[in-house]
Amino acid sequence: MGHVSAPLLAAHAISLERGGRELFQDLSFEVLPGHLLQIEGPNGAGKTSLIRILAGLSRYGFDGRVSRYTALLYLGHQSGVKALLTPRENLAWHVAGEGQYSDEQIETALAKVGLYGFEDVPSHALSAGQHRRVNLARLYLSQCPLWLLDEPFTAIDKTGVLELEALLVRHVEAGGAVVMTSHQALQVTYEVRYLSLVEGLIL
Amino acid sequence: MGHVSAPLLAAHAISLERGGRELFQDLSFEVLPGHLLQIEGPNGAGKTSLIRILAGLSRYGFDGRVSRYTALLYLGHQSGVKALLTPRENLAWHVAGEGQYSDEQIETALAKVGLYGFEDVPSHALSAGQHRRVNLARLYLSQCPLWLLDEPFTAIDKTGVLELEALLVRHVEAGGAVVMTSHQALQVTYEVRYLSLVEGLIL
Amino acid sequence: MYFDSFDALLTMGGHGGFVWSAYLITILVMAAILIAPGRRRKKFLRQLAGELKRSRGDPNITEEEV
Amino acid sequence: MSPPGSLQFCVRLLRRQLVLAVRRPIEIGNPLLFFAMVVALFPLGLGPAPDQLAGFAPGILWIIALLSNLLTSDAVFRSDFEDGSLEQLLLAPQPLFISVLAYIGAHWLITGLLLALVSPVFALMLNLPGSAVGTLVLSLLLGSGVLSLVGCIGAALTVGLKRGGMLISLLVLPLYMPVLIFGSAAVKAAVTGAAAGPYLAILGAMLCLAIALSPLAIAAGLRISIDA
Amino acid sequence: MSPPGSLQFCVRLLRRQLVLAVRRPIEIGNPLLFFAMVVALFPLGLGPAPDQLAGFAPGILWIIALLSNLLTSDAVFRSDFEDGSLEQLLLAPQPLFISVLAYIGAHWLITGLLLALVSPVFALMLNLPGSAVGTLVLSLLLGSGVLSLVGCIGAALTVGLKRGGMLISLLVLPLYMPVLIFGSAAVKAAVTGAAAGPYLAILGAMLCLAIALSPLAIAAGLRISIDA
Amino acid sequence: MWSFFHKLGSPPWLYSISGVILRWLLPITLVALAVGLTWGLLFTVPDFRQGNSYRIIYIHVPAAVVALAGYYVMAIAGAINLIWKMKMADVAMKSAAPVGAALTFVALLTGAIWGKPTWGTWWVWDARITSMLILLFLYLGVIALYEAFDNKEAAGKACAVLCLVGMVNIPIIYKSVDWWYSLHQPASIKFTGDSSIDTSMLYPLLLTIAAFYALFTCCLLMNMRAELLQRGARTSWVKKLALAGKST
Ligand code: HEM
Ligand SMILES: Nc1ncnc2c1ncn2[C@@H]1O[C@H](COP(=O)(O)OP(=O)(O)OP(=O)(O)O)[C@@H](O)[C@H]1O
Ligand SMILES: Nc1ncnc2c1ncn2[C@@H]1O[C@H](COP(=O)(O)OP(=O)(O)OP(=O)(O)O)[C@@H](O)[C@H]1O
Ligand SMILES: [Mg+2]
Ligand SMILES: [Mg+2]
Repeated sequence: MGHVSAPLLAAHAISLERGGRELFQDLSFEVLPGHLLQIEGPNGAGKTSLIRILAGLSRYGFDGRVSRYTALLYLGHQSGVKALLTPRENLAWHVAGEGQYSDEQIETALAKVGLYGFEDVPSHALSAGQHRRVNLARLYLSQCPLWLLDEPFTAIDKTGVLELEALLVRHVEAGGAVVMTSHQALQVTYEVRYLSLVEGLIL
Repeated sequence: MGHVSAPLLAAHAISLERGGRELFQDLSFEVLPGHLLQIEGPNGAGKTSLIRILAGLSRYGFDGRVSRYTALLYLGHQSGVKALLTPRENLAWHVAGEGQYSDEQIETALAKVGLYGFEDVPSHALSAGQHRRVNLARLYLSQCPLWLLDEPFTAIDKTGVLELEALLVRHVEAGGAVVMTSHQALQVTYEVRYLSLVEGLIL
Repeated sequence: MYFDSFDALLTMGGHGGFVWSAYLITILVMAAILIAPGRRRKKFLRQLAGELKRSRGDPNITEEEV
Repeated sequence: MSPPGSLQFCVRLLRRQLVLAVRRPIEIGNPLLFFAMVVALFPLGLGPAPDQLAGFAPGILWIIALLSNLLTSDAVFRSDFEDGSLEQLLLAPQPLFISVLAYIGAHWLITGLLLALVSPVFALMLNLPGSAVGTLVLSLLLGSGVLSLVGCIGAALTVGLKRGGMLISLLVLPLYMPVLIFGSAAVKAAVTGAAAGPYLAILGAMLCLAIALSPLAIAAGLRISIDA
Repeated sequence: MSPPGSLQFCVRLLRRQLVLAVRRPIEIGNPLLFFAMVVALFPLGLGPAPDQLAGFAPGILWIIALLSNLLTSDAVFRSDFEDGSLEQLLLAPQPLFISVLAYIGAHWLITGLLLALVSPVFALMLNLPGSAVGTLVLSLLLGSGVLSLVGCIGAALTVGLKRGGMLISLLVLPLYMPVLIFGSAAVKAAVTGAAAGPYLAILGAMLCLAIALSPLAIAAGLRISIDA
Repeated sequence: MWSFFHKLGSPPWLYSISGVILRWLLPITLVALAVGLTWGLLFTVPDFRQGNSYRIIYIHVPAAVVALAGYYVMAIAGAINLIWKMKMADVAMKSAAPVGAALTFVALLTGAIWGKPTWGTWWVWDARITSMLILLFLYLGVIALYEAFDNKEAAGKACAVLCLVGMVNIPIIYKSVDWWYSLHQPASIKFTGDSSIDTSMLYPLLLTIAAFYALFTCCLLMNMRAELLQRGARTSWVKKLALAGKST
């Protein structure tokens, strides 16, 4: 309580208008270590737009300011998995910017997302969910304290969702932070913070 | 009971092997009017492959035979929504093969999937869920008795899922049939049949 | 003036067609680039005024309320 | 409600393709600009001597028309394949080999026809004698039809390949060559004052053959590509 | 674990690009095949007189090299943009203007370098005198570097556009023209026995300028395209 | 000084000041154009070798000169947009492109028309003509790129990058084409003007060049005004203006 940890990310008065509609206005918040923040809202509320602004991928067209204090990991709607590379090669490249990982580390991470035996299959021969899992394997290796995840559960089966939720909780318990969107409620015992974007939406 | 209605679709001893793994073997079943069939299985079980075989999009590389007795509507992982066309134009084209629909009918269908006010926005300016909804609007217009839906709930928000479920039930109650895949359990009061593809899967 | 007759002015010693068409095209293009932006601006203002009045439902709106 | 006839469906598809093209005017202007710029490349590469250029103008113009047809034909089915529209077309009750005529027609209208209509300007820039311009336009009109039909076969066969890239050029260029030979021969004949009629007649015959056969090949190619 | 240095990262990226290219051998073979087939088109279109062709061989070879560079440069960033890999590259801690060197390098290796190495074969097909072949290879080596660097600027600016189509050709062809002029002039000088050195020196100077400036433009272009 | 820059960034101020400038500049431009063109067309002595076709110079050269200058204006505005993130520079760049392209087109067309009586052909691959054609492509490239983006802010940045690259290239293109032509074409066709130009021909030419510069400025400002309004469609000053019903 007495100790206030430094924020990993801070949004200052962000407003966004797209296609003539105010999506959100004067949004200010901080993401501290240990936060598990779920951005909520119906389709078209502006969740993806907000998370791209937070990640720094959108730099024009909004008002306000975002301060990032740490390295972040962003997983978006698109998976970034190259069809011609195998899961092993894909994952090795995904984490290449962060450090040099050994082949065992890569294999372990792939096994953790249920791709044991698929390490060397070209990725275009994977199912939709397996494709997505290659991407998620990155979470098992990443050193980034802050994760920005846009609908990470898409196409993942039930056991996969449970495992992923457990991973998110482990990450925030270890002092990391997660900002995510999802249309499914999280089934975790950790305290989830919500950021609702429903206001201002005319659907 | 005494009355046996004619099947809309029948699969005769279908077996499929992909990438050296038996996905399913000797699968035989019939889809009758009133059936709401959910194909279940973890990621990579072969749901998408099966549904494409049923639709007639995959014609080689499997054993067995599929008999189709009626017009069918297939919605796959990809949406078929053209980024440069508006939802109105997209939907009008999607149903163009079935008949000539009036502009009001198109508008009503779009309104039913929550796209009221977005009829004339180019589709690339829609969110992921709205994009998907353009596609789903087709279900409100279609005259096809048999629907084959591959993960129709992807990217759809909670209320959207409820509405879609209600639509599916209305369709089967009116004598249609639905074969679908989803990783979420259906929350309907109608009798759902399950086809589980878990067997033979080494995940 | 250099030319002593109207006819000489038109024919310009056989080069009249070239010279006059060059000048004509140039003047047309200049007129186009001079007129287009003004029209675009006025059309936009008219459209916006119409939209604003429609959304207020009051044709006699004063400037203070904007 | 009964499904529309295949011809009516084809017309709607054609309209959709043209709307898509018009939404990006750049798509329409592009083959023309490409043509203009490649026309400018030749004097830069070969030297600006006007009489030499004039001798080569028929060949150069036809080669560029062929290239710009080739380069645009790769995209005919690609975006529809990638976003799933093509699957839906296959499942539609209307026969596929009629529907594909709409794709070919749209492609021809925005590359072949347009190019043929503006080609006189480029012909003047390369000092082609004015007397040959009519034949040039006519030969391009007929020939580009064949090119579009043949190009779409290549496009249908390669659309399912991840980054098939320029594979299509390998498939269709050999088939383009007869068109090039007769097309440029017609223009050359007109330049030298010989009769261009026979060459144009051959181009016309090729067009008839292509119209009869290629829709079937394209439809088969699309079914295979979707399945792969 | 500390992030790898930007140079090391760039080398890994280069390796990845090359692996991707090798997975589709057709991608590598393609510029060559395109080159070969267009070389074959010219005698067909222009008429096969050998002495005339020889005079035009430098220009023709350079024009084709330029076109095949142009056609492949459109794809440099496209697939990475479409599947989200480019977003990840932007978020990586390594500076983007160094990482893009890997894309350019891979593109040059599989189009520019390969084409330069096999160009003697095509030169012989067009009756280019043997004494000019060395200069041809050298001028292609230097010039194609500039072409790749400039082409990638166009690719970066247009990658985010839905079916920007051939817009890239409009953007970069004007910038390609000086390279074409000096490249073909060098070969022509070698054919006539004049000194090709000065032309090659100018190409070298252009290459230096392009290496210094274009990574910055490409990085800026990519950031803009991701945002749009 | 700083307050001036600050004001430059304010759309309403720019809108009103440009209105004031235009009220003076536009009539002056029109008068200068009318005087210069009639002078050239009716009152000068014809060239002793080319005869009356020489009169095309009074539109051809000013259009060519201003079109070239227009590209630099555009590129500098682009640089300001990229470096200082000034939105007004973006507006200026976008507004300059169509004007420059139109003038380039005029230069090409009048040149082609001039070529027919002088050289006997509509088109030759002369160095200046070729580089002017390339300039037209550069302009069209900027316009097309701008139109192809949906997000206009991104479009402005992308075009700014393109303009800068083009600006580096223009001297290179010009020099290389010039050199290329002199290599191929040893002085068989030569502009008459390089040598000496009679003062009676020079004065109207200088006047039309000045008038074309003024014309460019006017068109630029008017385009900018239209653009300012469209970009500020949701701001109160534009709404006020729309409701006031005045269009000045
Ligand atoms: C399409 C054809 C043509 C184009 C694009 C063109 C382009 C240009 C350009 C860009 C300039 C300005 C050069 C500078 O200020 O450095 C210029 C100047 C000039 N042009 Fe043309 N030109 C064309 C045809 C002609 C023809 C046919 C003639 C006359 C026979 C001609 C005569 C001149 C003269 C006399 C000047 C001014 C003299 C000078 O500054 O050197 N041009 N032209
Ligand atoms: N083109 C292909 N070549 C070889 N194997 C393939 C190909 N496509 C899919 N497979 C394999 O077939 C299996 C089934 O794939 P399918 O897409 O049908 O799964 P799914 O049940 O739909 O999974 P998900 O829930 O992830 O969508 C997967 O294990 C995959 O590896
Ligand atoms: N490129 C664009 N141009 C204009 N408007 C856009 C653009 N992209 C998105 N929008 C609009 O912005 C709004 C928010 O989109 P966003 O993708 O952020 O929604 P979301 O909350 O992620 O929705 P979903 O749950 O469907 O993924 C939508 O209403 C959409 O119409
Ligand atoms: Mg979203
Ligand atoms: Mg699936």
